[in-house]
Amino acid sequence: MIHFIDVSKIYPNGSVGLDRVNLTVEKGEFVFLVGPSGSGKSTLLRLITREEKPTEGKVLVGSRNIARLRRKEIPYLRRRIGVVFQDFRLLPKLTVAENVAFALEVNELSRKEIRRRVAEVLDLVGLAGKERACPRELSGGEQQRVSIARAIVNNPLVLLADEPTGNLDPETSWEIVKLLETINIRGTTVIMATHNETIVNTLQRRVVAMAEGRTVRDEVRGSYQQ
Amino acid sequence: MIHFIDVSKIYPNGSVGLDRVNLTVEKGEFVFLVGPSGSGKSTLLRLITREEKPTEGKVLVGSRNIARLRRKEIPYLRRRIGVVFQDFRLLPKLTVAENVAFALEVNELSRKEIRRRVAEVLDLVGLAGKERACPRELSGGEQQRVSIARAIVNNPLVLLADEPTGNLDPETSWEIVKLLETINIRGTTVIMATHNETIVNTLQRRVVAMAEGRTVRDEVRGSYQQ
Amino acid sequence: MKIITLGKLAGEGMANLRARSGMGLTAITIITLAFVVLGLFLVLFFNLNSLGTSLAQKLQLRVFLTDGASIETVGESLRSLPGVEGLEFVSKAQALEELRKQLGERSELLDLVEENPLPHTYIVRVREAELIPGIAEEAKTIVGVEEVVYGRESLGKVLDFINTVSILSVVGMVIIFLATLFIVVNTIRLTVIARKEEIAIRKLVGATDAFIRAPFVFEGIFMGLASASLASLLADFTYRLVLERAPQAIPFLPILPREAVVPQVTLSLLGLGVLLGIVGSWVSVRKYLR
Amino acid sequence: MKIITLGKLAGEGMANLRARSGMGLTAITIITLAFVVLGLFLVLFFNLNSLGTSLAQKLQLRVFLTDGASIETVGESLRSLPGVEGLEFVSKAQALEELRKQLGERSELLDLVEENPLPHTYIVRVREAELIPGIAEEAKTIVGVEEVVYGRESLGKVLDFINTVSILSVVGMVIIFLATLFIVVNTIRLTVIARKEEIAIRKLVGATDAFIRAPFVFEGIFMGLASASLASLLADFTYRLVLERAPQAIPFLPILPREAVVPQVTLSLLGLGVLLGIVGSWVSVRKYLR
Ligand SMILES: Nc1ncnc2c1ncn2[C@@H]1O[C@H](COP(=O)(O)OP(=O)(O)OP(=O)(O)O)[C@@H](O)[C@H]1O
Ligand SMILES: Nc1ncnc2c1ncn2[C@@H]1O[C@H](COP(=O)(O)OP(=O)(O)OP(=O)(O)O)[C@@H](O)[C@H]1O
Ligand SMILES: [Mg+2]
Ligand SMILES: [Mg+2]
Repeated sequence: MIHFIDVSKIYPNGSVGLDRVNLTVEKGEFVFLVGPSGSGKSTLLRLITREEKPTEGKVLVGSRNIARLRRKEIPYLRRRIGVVFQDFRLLPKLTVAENVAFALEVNELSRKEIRRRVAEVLDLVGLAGKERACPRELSGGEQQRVSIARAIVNNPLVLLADEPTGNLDPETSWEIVKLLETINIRGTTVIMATHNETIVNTLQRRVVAMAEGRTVRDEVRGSYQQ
Repeated sequence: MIHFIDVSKIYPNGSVGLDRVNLTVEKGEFVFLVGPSGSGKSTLLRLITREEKPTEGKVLVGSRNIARLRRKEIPYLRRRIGVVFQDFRLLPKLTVAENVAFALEVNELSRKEIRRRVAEVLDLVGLAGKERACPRELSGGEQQRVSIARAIVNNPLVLLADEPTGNLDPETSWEIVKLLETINIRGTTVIMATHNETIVNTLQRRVVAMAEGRTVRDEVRGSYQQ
Repeated sequence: MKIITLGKLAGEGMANLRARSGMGLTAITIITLAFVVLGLFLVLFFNLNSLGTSLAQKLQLRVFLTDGASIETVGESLRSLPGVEGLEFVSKAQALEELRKQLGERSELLDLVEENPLPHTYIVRVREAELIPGIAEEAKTIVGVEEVVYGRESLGKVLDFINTVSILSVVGMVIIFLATLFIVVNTIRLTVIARKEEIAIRKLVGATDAFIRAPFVFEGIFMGLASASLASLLADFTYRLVLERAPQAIPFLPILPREAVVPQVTLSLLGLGVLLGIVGSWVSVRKYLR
Repeated sequence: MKIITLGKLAGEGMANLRARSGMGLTAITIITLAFVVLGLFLVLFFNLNSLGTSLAQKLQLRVFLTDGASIETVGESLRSLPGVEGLEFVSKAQALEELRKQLGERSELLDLVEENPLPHTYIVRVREAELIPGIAEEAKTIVGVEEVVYGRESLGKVLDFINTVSILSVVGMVIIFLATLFIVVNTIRLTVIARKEEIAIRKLVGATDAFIRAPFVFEGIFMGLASASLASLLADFTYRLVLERAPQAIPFLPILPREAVVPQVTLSLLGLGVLLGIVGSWVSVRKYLR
């Protein structure tokens, strides 16, 4: 479903983000992206959302080469991709429900439809009852759940998570990863970049290891270290 | 050297940052601050730098109650405290040397003195030779070293580190913690808030555990979990 | 985009303005004031234009006839000169009457005069100010014409001056428009920066450019319209103040009545306000979209 | 703070301005233009003031004597009236001469007059415009006075009008000053926001408020001074343009020479520029220091 074909990304300042990467992720997979700092994990994810354009090569999402996407088409690509970040990126002035509804508004759904879907997805991530709370009033783990809810409320094909547990204590980190697994089991492809050794080693999922912009290891039931 | 006496911090929106905390850190100690997200670790550190004022209680640094500090005196307090963050907080447009010199300029030292001290401290953190590089061109670990260099270049009494390894891979995290240990051995008090179980358990230093704004555990040779 | 969404985004623009109300209000106040000055420049401009036209219409030559010349023949000749629009005949008697009026109290002086010393006169209306000197020259060559008199350079200089002030007032208007545009851009840019995070998240969840831009465009339009409306009222008020005093104070300068100026100014300001809002917000958001 | 540090921080302010040069230049351009308008308002204001003063000085009554009245006695009586500053005597003959001048070409008319019909006249200078009607009434009661004539209300109305325009021009200046202040504040605020991170880090490593504020204050002062200098040149140029045309075009309005206006305007603008820079930067940084 996602194919990187000979993709290189050189940033304008000359630093190498990706160096001839080839990678295929099929529908329904759960992939850990690991590697030292600066190895290109975030760059790889940013190419999928077309936050960056590859310098060379093709990035296929579905069957389209999104390197060739016109500006106008980008929003419609992004509605099919959910993204979760280490720092949650919630809007502090909106409530939990509003933060999630935010992602639906751009689709111009009816109020009723929005309310139904938000309730459904908050229930899924275990935040039913916290609709009216503000991000400030929530623990880090709860905030990350909100941001996951926002990412999946549009029923995306794929969920990208860039170090979603970097700001969380080990226990909370586990809860989040379990939630991602649940979402994966319901059919969404998940790609998660992480430094968390314990989680990667325990979960025994596909691991793609990167170093200096290249994929250096790809194991179906991998661990953090070689 | 640092004393928290019955300190409470309630934020304007009503959330409890600290709840009657009593804590003493002596000169030359190395303290890990652990606890789940929202337990008050960052709040505690922010009270030491007077980024926040306690709602109740006394915070002594040296022998002064800094809760009573006048606005004008705050800069002079801060020059005696070094701070390191998870996200490095380097200025992207300045070189490594300039980022470190930045902290000396506010002291109005001579150019020569500044150059001497910057060189000295970059040598200490193992970045000799990278003076002219820009943060972008450095790995995450190297960037964190720069920010540590900036924090210690003023010879502070105490170095505060708020999850300094949250963005780093395990290997790099270790390098950073080793560096903090080196700095500690040279006489600087170090307080580090962290979620990294492996590091806390391996290093066997004093551990202060927090939960819901209180200190719930204080062990001289502690580990992450009870 | 659906109407309901558009309504929602307009509401958001309004909310933005209210949220940063300190700045929003300051901006509106200052744009209003700037618009008042702009409006007064417009008023000045309209007045100068009408003044110029009316002065130009008054351009006239006075042709004095020699005693005993044939009034009709000279009239024919004058009428046939190119550029002449019309003639008015003033007889010796009428001319004396005019002088009597001009002298006012001291006209008794004229009673002492035995014979009317004034000549028959033709007042010649001319199409354009530039033609006057040429026509005067030609008129002088007509048999029966004693002398030709006109405002010479002085009128031309007045027109010149009116022109200069007109141009300056247009320049003034452009300057003020640019300044207000800059204020709108910077005010909205501050809102944009304050909502940078939100814009980034919006983009991430798949909002189109139009969707992201709309609240800011509405904010700009609100700002422009509010300022323009207030400014129109203030400009009207100021103009009335001037109108009350000017006619007696400077009777030699005709001033346009309110009805001939205020509606145009109001419409112009409202139009400019909307334009300002749209252009200003477009410019300030653009950078954060690409 | 050490001089060398101050120099460094000034350099930083300059660098800020250059770094965001697109905006810095736009801001300077617009402030310059606004200052030109401000300068022209100042020029207008100075001119109106001088015009008002010179008109007030020309306030005068004309007292006509009956034929055969004692010139000296009437003079004494007039001089003793409160509010009278001085007298000037115009004899019958001088009055006729004056009239002759006024009539110009047609003064031959007067040659037909057998006897000089004009009266002896006293021109009375008065301390304040308000006193004129009272003095006129009293003068009429003096034996030997035939009639008293003065500009009646018309002069008062001119002064009223000048006053109104003066006030409007001051209001205009205040508006423009506020607008430029707002532009400076917003421009610097954008720099401040762009350097928010840096300010936060500076605070963290122990920079004093003055140290953090200095570059922005310098940036503001540079902006103000640059704009004021350019604007002074442009205002001077514009004033010369007006001076070249105005005297012939509107000879009835005296206009101040360049030397009497331009230096004051330049100094005022430079002063305002610095003030603007300081106040503007102070306001825009304050929030981020708190
Ligand atoms: N916007 C950018 N401009 C220039 N260079 C960049 C940019 N973003 C990343 N880079 C460079 O590209 C390389 C890959 O960076 P990337 O952020 O993808 O690594 P990463 O694996 O996500 O690292 P981390 O674990 O620290 O998040 C690095 O050398 C980095 O310096
Ligand atoms: N600026 C603030 N305003 C209001 N509430 C705040 C603020 N900062 C922190 N809090 C609240 O204070 C409590 C303690 O937060 P703090 O950031 O100190 O926790 P922490 O232990 O550092 O958590 P983490 O591990 O997520 O960094 C939390 O409930 C948090 O919501
Ligand atoms: Mg990354
Ligand atoms: Mg924290």
